[in-house]
Amino acid sequence: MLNFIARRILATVPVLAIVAVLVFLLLRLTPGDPAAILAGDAASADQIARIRISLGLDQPIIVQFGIWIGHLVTGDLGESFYYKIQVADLIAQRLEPTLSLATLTILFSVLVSVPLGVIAAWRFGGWFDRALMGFSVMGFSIPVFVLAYILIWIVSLKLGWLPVQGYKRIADGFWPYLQHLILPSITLSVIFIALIARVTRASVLESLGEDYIRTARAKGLRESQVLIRHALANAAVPIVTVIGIGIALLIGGVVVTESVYAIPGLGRLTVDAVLARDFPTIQGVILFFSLVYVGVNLLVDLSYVFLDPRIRY
Amino acid sequence: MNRNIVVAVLLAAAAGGALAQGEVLRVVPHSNLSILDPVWTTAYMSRNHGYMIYDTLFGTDGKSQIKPQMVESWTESPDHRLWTFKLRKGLAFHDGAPVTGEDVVASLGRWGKRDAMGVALMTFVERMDSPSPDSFRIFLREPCGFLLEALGKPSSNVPFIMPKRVAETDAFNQIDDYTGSGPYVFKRDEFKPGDRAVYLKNTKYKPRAEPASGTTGGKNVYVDRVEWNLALRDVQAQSNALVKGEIDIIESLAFDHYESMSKEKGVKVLKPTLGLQYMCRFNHLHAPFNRAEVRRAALAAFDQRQFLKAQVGVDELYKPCASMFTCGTPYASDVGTELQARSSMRKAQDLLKQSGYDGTPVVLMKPTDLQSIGKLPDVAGQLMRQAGFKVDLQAMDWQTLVSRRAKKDAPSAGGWNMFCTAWVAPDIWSPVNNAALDARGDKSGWFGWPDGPKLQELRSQFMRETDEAKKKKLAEAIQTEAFQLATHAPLGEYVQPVATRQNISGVIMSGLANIYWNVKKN
Amino acid sequence: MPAAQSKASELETLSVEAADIRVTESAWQRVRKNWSVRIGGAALALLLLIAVSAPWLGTVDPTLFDAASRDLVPGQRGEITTLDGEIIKHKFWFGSDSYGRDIYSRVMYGARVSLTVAVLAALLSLAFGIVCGLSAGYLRWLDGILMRFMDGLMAIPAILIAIALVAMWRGSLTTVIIAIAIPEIPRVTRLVRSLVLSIREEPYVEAAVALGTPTWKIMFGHILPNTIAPLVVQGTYICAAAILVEAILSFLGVGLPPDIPTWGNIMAEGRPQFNQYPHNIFIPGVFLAITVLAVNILGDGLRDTLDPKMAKRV
Amino acid sequence: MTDAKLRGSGPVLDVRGLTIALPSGSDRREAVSGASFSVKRGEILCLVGESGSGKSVIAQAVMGLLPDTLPVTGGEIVLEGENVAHAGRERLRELRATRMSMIFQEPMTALNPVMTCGDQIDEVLREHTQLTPEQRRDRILAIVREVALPEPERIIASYPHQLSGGQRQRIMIAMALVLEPALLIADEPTTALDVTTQAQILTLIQDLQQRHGMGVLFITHDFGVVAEIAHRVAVLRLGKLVELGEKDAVLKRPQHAYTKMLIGAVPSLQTHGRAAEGASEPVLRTVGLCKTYYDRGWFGRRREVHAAQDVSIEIRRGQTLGIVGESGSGKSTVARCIIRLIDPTAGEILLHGQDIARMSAAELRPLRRRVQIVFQDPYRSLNPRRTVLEAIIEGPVNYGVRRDKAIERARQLMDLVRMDPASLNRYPHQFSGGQRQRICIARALAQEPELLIADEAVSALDVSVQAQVLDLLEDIRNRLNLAMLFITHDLRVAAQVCDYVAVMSQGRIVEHGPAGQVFGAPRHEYTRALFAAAPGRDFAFGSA
Repeated sequence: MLNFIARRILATVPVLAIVAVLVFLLLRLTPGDPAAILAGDAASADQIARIRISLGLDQPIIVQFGIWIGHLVTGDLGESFYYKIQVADLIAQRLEPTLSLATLTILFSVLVSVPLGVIAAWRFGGWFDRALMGFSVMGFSIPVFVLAYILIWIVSLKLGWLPVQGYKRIADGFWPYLQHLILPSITLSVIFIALIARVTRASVLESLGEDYIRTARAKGLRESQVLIRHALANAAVPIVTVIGIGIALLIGGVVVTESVYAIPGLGRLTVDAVLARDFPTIQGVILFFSLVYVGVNLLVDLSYVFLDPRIRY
Repeated sequence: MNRNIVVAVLLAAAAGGALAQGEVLRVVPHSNLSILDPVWTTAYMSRNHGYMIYDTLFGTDGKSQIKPQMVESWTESPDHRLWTFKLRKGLAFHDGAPVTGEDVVASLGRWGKRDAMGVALMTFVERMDSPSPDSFRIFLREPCGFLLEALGKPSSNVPFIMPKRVAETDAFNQIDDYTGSGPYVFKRDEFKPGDRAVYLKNTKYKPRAEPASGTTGGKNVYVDRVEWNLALRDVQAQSNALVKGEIDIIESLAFDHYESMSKEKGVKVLKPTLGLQYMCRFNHLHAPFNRAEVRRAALAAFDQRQFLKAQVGVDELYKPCASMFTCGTPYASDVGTELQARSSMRKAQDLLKQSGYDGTPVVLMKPTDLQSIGKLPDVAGQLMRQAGFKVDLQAMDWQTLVSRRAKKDAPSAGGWNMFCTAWVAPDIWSPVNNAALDARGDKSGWFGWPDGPKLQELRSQFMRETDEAKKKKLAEAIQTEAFQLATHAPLGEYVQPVATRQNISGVIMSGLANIYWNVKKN
Repeated sequence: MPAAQSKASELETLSVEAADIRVTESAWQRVRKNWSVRIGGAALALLLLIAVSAPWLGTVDPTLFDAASRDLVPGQRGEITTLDGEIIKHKFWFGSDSYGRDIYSRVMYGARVSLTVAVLAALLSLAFGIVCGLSAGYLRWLDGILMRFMDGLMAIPAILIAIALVAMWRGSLTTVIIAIAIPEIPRVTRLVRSLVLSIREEPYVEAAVALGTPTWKIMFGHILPNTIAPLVVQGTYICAAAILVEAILSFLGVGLPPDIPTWGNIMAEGRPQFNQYPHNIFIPGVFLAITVLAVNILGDGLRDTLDPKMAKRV
Repeated sequence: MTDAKLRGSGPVLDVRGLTIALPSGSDRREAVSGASFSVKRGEILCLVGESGSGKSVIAQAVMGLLPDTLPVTGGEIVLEGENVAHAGRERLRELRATRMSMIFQEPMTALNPVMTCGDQIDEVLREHTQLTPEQRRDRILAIVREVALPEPERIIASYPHQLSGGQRQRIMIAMALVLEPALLIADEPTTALDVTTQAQILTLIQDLQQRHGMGVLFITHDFGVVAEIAHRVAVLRLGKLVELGEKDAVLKRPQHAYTKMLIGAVPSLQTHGRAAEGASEPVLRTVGLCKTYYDRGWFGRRREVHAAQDVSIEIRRGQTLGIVGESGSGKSTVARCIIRLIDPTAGEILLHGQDIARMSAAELRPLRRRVQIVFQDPYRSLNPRRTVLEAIIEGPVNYGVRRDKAIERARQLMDLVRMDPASLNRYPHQFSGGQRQRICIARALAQEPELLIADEAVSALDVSVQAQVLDLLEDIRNRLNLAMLFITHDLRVAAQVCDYVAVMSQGRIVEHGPAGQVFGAPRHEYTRALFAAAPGRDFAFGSA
């Protein structure tokens, strides 16, 4: 087991290295000059050139890459061109909102979608199943921002139940914190509920077709027991897997949701950094997201051991 | 006993909480604040940040007149070459240290390396010194006609006064000590880039007695804390938040929301007195705009009303103004503006034919992420097409545009022919600081690089002229020559409305800069 | 010998197996009978028709604007000036945006862009994915390197790659399509690779090896054709995702140039005025949702009929 | 009160005129048509039939486990006097495990893989009794001991995958019998097991049945098993009960033509004694063939699995060599090494004296056509997207035969495998399993091989079809003078077709010799055990 964890952690190193190289090349081979942006609208060409030198952008790409990687291995993500503070600090500042949003979303989605999926599988082909599948396809098809606008308009403006925008830190009190997160989380959850409910339904459906379900019924167990202890327990691996995959999707959704609800999270940071050509920040954030993705998938892999005793590493 | 301590702590915490609440002014600025050095960058957000925490020697009042601010009094030698300034009493930095002439000299020195007008001024300055802690002197090589205008410059880059130790930072590196002597203190530990910036009332600040006007007068602070919400950038969300009272001020209300917000209860919409000017800039280095005839044909096609109606749309927020210097300011006039003031498509078509335009497409850059100027290139493109130009409208985000416009390469090699932008009045209202009139060919300070020796000569004379009447005449000549040369196309003026909650009063709507002293929240 | 022959024939007459010949429908017959395929296909066909015939559906040039006709509500009449300076009267069925452009025309023309982006992004990612997946699945020496590379690409959130690519390289149709396709490539590669790995273990592939069939013939003759069904299904899901991503990119302001009529651009343009003129977002939003819905329904139908095993992969 | 009285007398299960409908669009209207039989207390009734005969449907109908798509449309199912054919869900649930239980074919899949065996038995007790946890635990340990599982404590804490196939089936039986039901339905409970394990499980079922006096409905397709265990036999064909009677009567004096055919198709354990030492050179010889799999870990030690060790065999023209062994014995590994689908770790494979064990793919290519193979699973052996014609001509075309010639040859081959050449343009899914296997044989023969490997080629087929294919293979071998390598786990099949037999166990050949000798006088202990376990070995089928 420990052996496996060590091996898996080591295996993430080349993945992250590839991410690092890809991201770096992606950025440095592009047009757009961060120095010109920093200098402001009325800056002269000479001023821009001097800023470029001060940022080290005049060096050959390979040298820039070497310097960056050199810092990276010591855990230094560099300093933001745009904000002039350490990228690591910047990420730390923006982490709480994004983490809160993501956690609440996943929590809410799982709590809602797994029971729905199980019931749909149990009543396969019935009206509930059809309705859920219909909703699920709809959930995949509505752009996140359209949904966000509709929700804001109804819930916040017309009904006045929740704030229209913004984020309150958990340190400012739990209720305001939650109040500001409810709407964004629901917005973001829809696609997840759709996704997880689909997978839950499909995998529960699959395990319902297995022999051990017939055995469980032949034992005279109640349907609820059959569904939860036998069907769902065996369907757990794909469900957990899709939650892991969903993290990647979530990051995409976060970018949009944070934009609409004015949440100062990592998604906004990315968009701002891209628009400002703030290379160190973009590199740092993408690397961070990749790390999260890889880490979550590692956890998912490890969770298999607990979900399915047949899996041993 | 323990319980008592707990209670005491709780009480203290509650009190602290209440204290922190205080009177908080929640502002949504027009953009993101990233750079905290207002001398290093020309970005307006950095300038506004500067006004919060720094004080200035002179200021510009609501009537565009230069008025002393930190300066108590000053004298000018008869040959106009020695200027002696005396500082007001009681000026102090946030750390308690008094503001001295040394600080001023260092601050002006750094500013003189960065700001276009500052650089121009420094060509006149022989040296500066501080004979006593409360005074400083400027020695000039020859008389200079815009010394006070430069020192009282209301917009980027403003000569803010910093402590000497900070001002000694290399002009090309950013400062990292934000000690000023202005009406607010920057709360550095609460600054979250892209999220919020926080300013606390500087309780030790001694305002002038005069009423606040423009960037001058008494900088009285009536709130305890100003919070800039940097995260709220979706304009619909901004308006929603203001309607729901989640914020107090929207610094830059979208034109599209002007009418609906004016009708909204609990909200009021303010219009500044001075407007901004739209302009389209030609690249003089490359065909087809390397020839004045072609540029003039484009000028003739540009009917300002079309731009203004499309971009602003609300009648009461815009007005055409053919002058290169903001209408309503001292040097504005209509001398030499006929080509644009009486634009006509027919004339444009004729001019273009006469010019022998060979059909070279015009690479017109359009910013996709700036609401305030995004529609200008579309209008320009449509008008130029109607006049007979071939137009290659290329959309890109503002940052790409900004880096691309710095390139002198041919349009086919990643360069450009034309872009549009907007200027606040104080940045263009004088022939000295109007960057678009710098006509030193490819040495020009601003993008487009017009080559106009005659224009350059006139500007040089203007800078040396100290007589106001003669300066006006020179400004007229400069404007005539600029239109002849067709350096750029002014596209008319608009005002940027500000929306506040009903309970907000005292917002200074000069149009010079966004400033937050004098604001009351009831 | 005759004894054996007669014994065999006797066996055959009695054998149950004679009745066991299941005349299964072909995949195509099943596909045509499937209601999801029919509904999704019909809706898509209609949208395709709209896209193709946009100029003849009472539209005007979708980039033309007239400040005099700004912010009209649906059904209102207004004017539009053409490039020749001619002023035409026009009824704005879906209203106009803040430029004074006809939203109806933009939505109709927008179908072209959305569908083009969807189909080309899907084809592009499938093409690359198939090449990479086949290579990784069959050439073991390449597998390690290629899949690590794909893992790396997959670890970068798709939308971030797309945003970065489009923002950096300027939003042309090509950039947007590439930016949407690239993050999908690792997924297709993985799918193809796993299919190849399982199919190459199938007895019929082993039989082909035993028959002396060269590797390339096995790859293209036996393995590739059997990956088509899952790939078609995957392709539809990429289409759906591509349409949404295109809209999201436009919405974030890093998509196609705003004057190009795409549904995402129309919505992005309407974004500042959602409260007053919600139709600017709703109308293209509904078209977008219907299109994605149709593609998804079609994909589900294809999955159920062509590749039942894929249901669990989702 | 009445319950108890009813239980005292009469059959445990009485099925009268049971009819179960099939969904419309199926190949027949009813899955079961008017089947009537009964299971008495203390009796084992074997329900025999080929696939699709409806025997499992009957079993599930009794348990009330049929899906809604297969409704009982007629007849009665009387369990201890109570008609349960239309009983409510709750009543059925109460009856299950308490009065009737069922065990299934595949103990791996029939047990929940993510629950310990003890918990799975415990569920039955929790659901149907009010026992305390301690009492339940005692009951579990007792029943686990009764099904003769070693270390009951460890076993109940284990997950199914940690047990062997036989142990898992014992757990299933323990679970079924923990509440002492009156009726046990065993649906092919030994089909997935190796022959030695099968014998043990059959003995166990017989023991328990006698001890508890239950009625057992035993479903199987294997007449060997029937001969071993049944008291009475019922034969099903296409949903109709065609014959019902005492074991000896049915097996020895079958009345219905179908029963006769089935019993006649059961291969005999008697070898045909044709093994004469051929003078010809062997077509293929292996010398010390080894295949070892390595489990590579980054840090961990290397684990080695010896799939085949030191295998030396030889096959001559006109002869069939059988490799017999239980699952995991390495018999298929040998076949796959010979045809070079996998690379042997050591040893030689001599094809006409030429060592092909380490040849490169390019060197091997010209030789490939000489050795061909037929696989076990007829449904996966043909590319679903290619017509039969394309499948058959693929090989010849690879070796430069002109397409029209190859098509001509394909027609002849279809004749040879007794199929209609007109069906060449059809796709595999349009054929039955037996027909597909014939097509596979034709495809192999198209290469005009010298050696044909049949890797469990008839194992997936019903007994009557199996007989046809075996017959065909024998016929072809004789006509074309082929060498044949026949891999099978089925001793009866091996006895029928092989001239020589090699018995494999744990990767090694433990006994090797002429079929008559190996079957008649096995020398190795393992071989003897294997033969002893063969079900119905003492029973002479169709001898009457």
